[in-house]
Amino acid sequence: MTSSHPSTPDDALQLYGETVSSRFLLGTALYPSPEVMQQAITASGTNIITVSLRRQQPESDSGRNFWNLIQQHNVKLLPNTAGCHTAKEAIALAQMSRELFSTDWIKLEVIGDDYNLQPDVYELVTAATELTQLGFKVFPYCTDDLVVCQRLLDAGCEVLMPWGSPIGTGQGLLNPTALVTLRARLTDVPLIVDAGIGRPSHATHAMELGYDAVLLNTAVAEAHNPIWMAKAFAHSIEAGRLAYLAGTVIERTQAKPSTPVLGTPFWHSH
Amino acid sequence: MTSSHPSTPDDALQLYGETVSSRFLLGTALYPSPEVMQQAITASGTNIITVSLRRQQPESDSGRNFWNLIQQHNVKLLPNTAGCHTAKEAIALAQMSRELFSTDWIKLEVIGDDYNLQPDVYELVTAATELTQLGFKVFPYCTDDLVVCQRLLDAGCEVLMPWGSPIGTGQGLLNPTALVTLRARLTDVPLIVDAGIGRPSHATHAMELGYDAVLLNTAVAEAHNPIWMAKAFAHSIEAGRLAYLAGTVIERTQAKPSTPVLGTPFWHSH
Amino acid sequence: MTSSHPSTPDDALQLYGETVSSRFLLGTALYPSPEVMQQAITASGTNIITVSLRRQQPESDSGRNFWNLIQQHNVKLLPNTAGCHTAKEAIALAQMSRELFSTDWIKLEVIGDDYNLQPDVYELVTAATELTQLGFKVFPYCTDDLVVCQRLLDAGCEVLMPWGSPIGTGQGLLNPTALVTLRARLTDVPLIVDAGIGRPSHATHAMELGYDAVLLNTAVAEAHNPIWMAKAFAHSIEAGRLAYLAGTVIERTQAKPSTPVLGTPFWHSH
Amino acid sequence: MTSSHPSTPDDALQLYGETVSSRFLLGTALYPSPEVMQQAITASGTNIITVSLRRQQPESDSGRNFWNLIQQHNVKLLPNTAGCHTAKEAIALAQMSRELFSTDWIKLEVIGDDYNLQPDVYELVTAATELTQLGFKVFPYCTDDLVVCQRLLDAGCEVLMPWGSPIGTGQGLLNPTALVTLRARLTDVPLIVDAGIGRPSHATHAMELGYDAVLLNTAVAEAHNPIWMAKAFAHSIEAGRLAYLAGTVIERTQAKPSTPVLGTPFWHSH
Amino acid sequence: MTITISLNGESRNVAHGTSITDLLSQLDVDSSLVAIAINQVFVPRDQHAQHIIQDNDTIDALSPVQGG
Amino acid sequence: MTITISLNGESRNVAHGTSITDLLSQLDVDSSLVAIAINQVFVPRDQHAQHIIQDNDTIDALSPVQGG
Amino acid sequence: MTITISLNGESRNVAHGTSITDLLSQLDVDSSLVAIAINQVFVPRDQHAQHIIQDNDTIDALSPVQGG
Amino acid sequence: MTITISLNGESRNVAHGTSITDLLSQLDVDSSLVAIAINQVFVPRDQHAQHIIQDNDTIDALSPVQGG
Repeated sequence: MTSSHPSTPDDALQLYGETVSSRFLLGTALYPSPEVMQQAITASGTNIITVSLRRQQPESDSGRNFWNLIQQHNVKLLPNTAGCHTAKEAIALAQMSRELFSTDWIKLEVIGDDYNLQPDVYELVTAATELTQLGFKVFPYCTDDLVVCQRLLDAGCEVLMPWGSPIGTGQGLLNPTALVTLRARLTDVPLIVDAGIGRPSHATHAMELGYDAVLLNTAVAEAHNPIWMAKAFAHSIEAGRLAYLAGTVIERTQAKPSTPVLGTPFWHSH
Repeated sequence: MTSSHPSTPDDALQLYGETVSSRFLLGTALYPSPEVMQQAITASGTNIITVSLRRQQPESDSGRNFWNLIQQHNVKLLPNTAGCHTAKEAIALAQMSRELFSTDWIKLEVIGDDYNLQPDVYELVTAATELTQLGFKVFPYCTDDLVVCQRLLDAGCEVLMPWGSPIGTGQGLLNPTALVTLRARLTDVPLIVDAGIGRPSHATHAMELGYDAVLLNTAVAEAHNPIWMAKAFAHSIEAGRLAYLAGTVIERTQAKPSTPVLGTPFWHSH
Repeated sequence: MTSSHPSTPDDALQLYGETVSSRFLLGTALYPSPEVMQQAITASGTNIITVSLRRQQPESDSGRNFWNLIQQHNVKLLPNTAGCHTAKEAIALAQMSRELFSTDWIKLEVIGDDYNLQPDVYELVTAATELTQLGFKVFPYCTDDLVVCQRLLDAGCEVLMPWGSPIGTGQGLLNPTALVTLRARLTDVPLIVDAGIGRPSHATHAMELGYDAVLLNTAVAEAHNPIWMAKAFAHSIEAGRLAYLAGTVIERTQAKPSTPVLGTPFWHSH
Repeated sequence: MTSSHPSTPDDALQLYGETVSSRFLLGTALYPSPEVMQQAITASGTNIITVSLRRQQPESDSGRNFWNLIQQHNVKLLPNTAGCHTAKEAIALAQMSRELFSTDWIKLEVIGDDYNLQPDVYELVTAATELTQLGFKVFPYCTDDLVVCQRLLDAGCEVLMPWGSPIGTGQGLLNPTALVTLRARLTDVPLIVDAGIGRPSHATHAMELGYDAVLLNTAVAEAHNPIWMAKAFAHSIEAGRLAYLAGTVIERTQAKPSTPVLGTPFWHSH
Repeated sequence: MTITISLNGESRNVAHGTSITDLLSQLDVDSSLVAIAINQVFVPRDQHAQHIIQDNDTIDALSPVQGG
Repeated sequence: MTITISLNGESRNVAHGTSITDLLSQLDVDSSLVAIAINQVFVPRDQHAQHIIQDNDTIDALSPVQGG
Repeated sequence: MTITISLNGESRNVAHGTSITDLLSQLDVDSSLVAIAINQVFVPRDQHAQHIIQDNDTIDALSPVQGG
Repeated sequence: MTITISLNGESRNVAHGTSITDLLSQLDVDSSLVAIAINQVFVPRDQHAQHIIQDNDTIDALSPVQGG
């Protein structure tokens, strides 16, 4: 490199033709209060937040208060299909989300197991195929299975969101080798690690591997101080991205001095 | 927490009575050019850089050029004793450094093995004891051995710098459990991970464990783009520090939904 | 426990109604010579070896020599469908194997990617469903995806063979957490780790997690001394099985003396 | 290799000139009963058991019962200095052990911290030096620090016993990289992993790395069934040793078929 | 004459011939923030007025909430 | 008159009306150790005599080998 | 006239001029399974008869136990 | 008359009675950026003028460099 290189890379992410500057997608659930949620969104610098639909509760206001809060942020909405177990359910919920949130983006979750909350890779592909045909821009929450990912691309997905570990566990990247394989084989599609990130170092690691972005919620919302944690993750994701662009050194098994060896003092004495 | 909490913590580090705002200590060796070194120092935001002494080479200018370059940065110098194998050598080199660099700070390296460049924990304690008596403020490069660390504190050290892995290997934290033990037992002494950090996620991890700062050189200087990498590490260290202060969530083995379960649509159908 | 407990547990494995005493399934490929293969089979103590079908090569003898060799061992044959990429291919190959090897056991491989040789979980379920209907006893080579495994059980499989890591890589168990989940959720079905085992400690680990058996080939056949390595794996699998039955101690983070503390000599001196 | 190679290697271990056939050293503490201890010793196949000295308790019989029990096994005794915190204490206790147990073998423990029960590497070297001069054959319980190990060799030790993790924690090998370095650099000295082994796979791993033997106690004595667990560890240690001798395959990152690719059926179809 | 439907998982009687629009007006909701599926099939807002609810219909009326 | 088939991936001409049994007898193989699929469909041994090979058939004739 | 010693951590009075052998005979122990250190210095068995215990001596009398 | 010293690892003859200051002036160096140890013992700058180099002295003359 030469000194004419810019001190900061020009590096925007395209998702279905939209350009986003932040590589941190943030969930809106589980915060101790709406105020903290809003401060965390601001602190995170995110351009994209996830939202959902639920049955009206008697005490609720049809979500008006939540709706008003999120309008105050200049962010794109990514509605999810959390809680759906079949393609049919997910498709209906996606359509309802499109109507209410006025976006054709959909985070497609089709859960196959209520204990580990993992995707059902069969229903997922079915739903992704149909939703794409219905004009949706599908962000599928998927596993790290390369063949599954290829089927999702065949179904028309232009973004993939493999899990790091089960939702809400904070275990980080349980199988980095599988994630490395995905990245190596799917060089042109944006890959977002979704679910399981617990600490900023997990996010940094994912980004160092070449992942394009990170989506998380619990790790921020349930931190003791969600606002500082949102900022922590923002830094961690930026760190990992810059490291990927800067070209990380290769691990060695043999130590190697950093201080010059030439001219070492007292050298005759050994 | 309440919304009156500041959005950024007030959080400075004291090292031998000096307050530093950056928790990133950066080495000055191995850069592709002096210009890149200077840009990396600037990009890192560091307050402390490490330097050394070597025998004059015929073609050198007594280090005048290097000396001038580092004067341009508003940073504290931390001279090292790299290459010393005995307490006697290290003590002599520390004194020479104090004279030339006009600082009583010394990064004390006493190498016990030329292949893994690890500290000699016997000579190290001897040197630390004598240097403290000579008025030095010793930053010992040490192992993660709790008993060794306690001896160094007994010797008068007020900062400890355990390794993550051997110098220049970039292997990160080889024994996080030992580092956790050090942190848990030595609650009041600044602990800086020195050596072996290869990627920003390693630095984030160290800071998440409660380490106070990180010192590294090779991972920045030998990156493809050292300037971006310096910035990457700055973010990663800030990320880990904020996460430590913000209170990381606990890992679970059981998945847990982030989106509310109450009011899940289509629920009757299962 | 009391001293009347047997010094060795009574512990046989049932696979599709057949009782096997060895929990080590061994492949027959890649050995330096047929003699070494035979000695390795003997040294392993296996009851089950895997075999395959291939197009006749001009120089071959229709596999007569290989056929004769394997008849000399008192082992069950488990033919595989290695190399098949579709359910259709795998079904045809399974039927050909049944005719030639006179067994309705089939190790069902349907490869979804030629680089990582992973299962295609879609074609796999299709093939397993049809083969079960055709009367086969299917041993599916599958991933560690719980939902996929449940579909295979729904398809009629009574044994599952999740991978540890990609075939021939020797990387061991890349995602132990996923394997633990499978074992915890599928308590009654024999689970065999197939593929990726590189060292005996990997096999011991799998068995400690409660896996019922291990299938491998490369790690033995390509060892410098396959015969000793076959014996090494036999011991490692027995070790892990016994440990599972004996009830492994729980990891502690705090040290705990083994030698009695009561009556420690010189105690007054501290 | 050729088929004339023996099916089992000729492989005995020399410790201070004594030949032992088992590479499993077993502790005698913490068993649910003396009978179980005896059965576990038998099941383990060990040639060496560790013992200790403690102040007489009023209700004890001067250790007569324990003494009689261990005489029934054809094993060598390795007395330890558990609980000693200084060289002086350890030296006195070693001498008392030599008198009572009639052996100049001593497992030298000098504890530097009561919480992690780690060695005090300073007192340890002092004690090892003096005990060697007093004619003892010292088996030092040490850390994985190469420089410390070299000092112990300089002190006259002919066997080293680095820890895997803190005593009684069962965490296994916390720093395999350090253990690999020790083995690579100290090629001629018997190395025994002592402390922290929790599961047979840990022991197999240590032996695969080229360690000569394993010493443990808690993992057997506190297993639900210590007798089966003793046998499990015996197998695991044999497995790891055989694997080391047999030459483990190298890990690959790329999958590689075991079944021959030549002659793959249906090949035209892709 | 009434029919019985399931609304958000709870049984409810409504008059025969009730449209979705009618139903929403009977509820104390902000219909601009409610989306409707009947028997797990989405019914777009512009069909709410014409769409007549049938006996035994299972209706989900959903509104925005926080999500992960 | 001949037809063209693919046998184990290689093109080959055989007489019109050739059965699988005929084909195997033309090859220097131990037919007891060969299994047959035509166009990726298994043909059991007891049908080899009657099964007449068609023009453009793709035939796999497989034998036992080592496997993993 | 007596002196005060510490035996295995407990204070005890013994007669002036008591040897180790004397002390062990006063205790109900199997002296063949007891080793002695005084003030953290080992005293071999063959010196037990001559070695006279001094006022304020700290004595450890140890016996075999299980160990890890 | 000369003595022989080792300067930064290389053998060198200097005149009997040479001080450190003398030596540095003979070299083409910026003495403000050079620190001196003789036989692995530091000699502070304010002693350079008085300190007379002895036969067989081993001298390290060090200057600032980059370090890790």
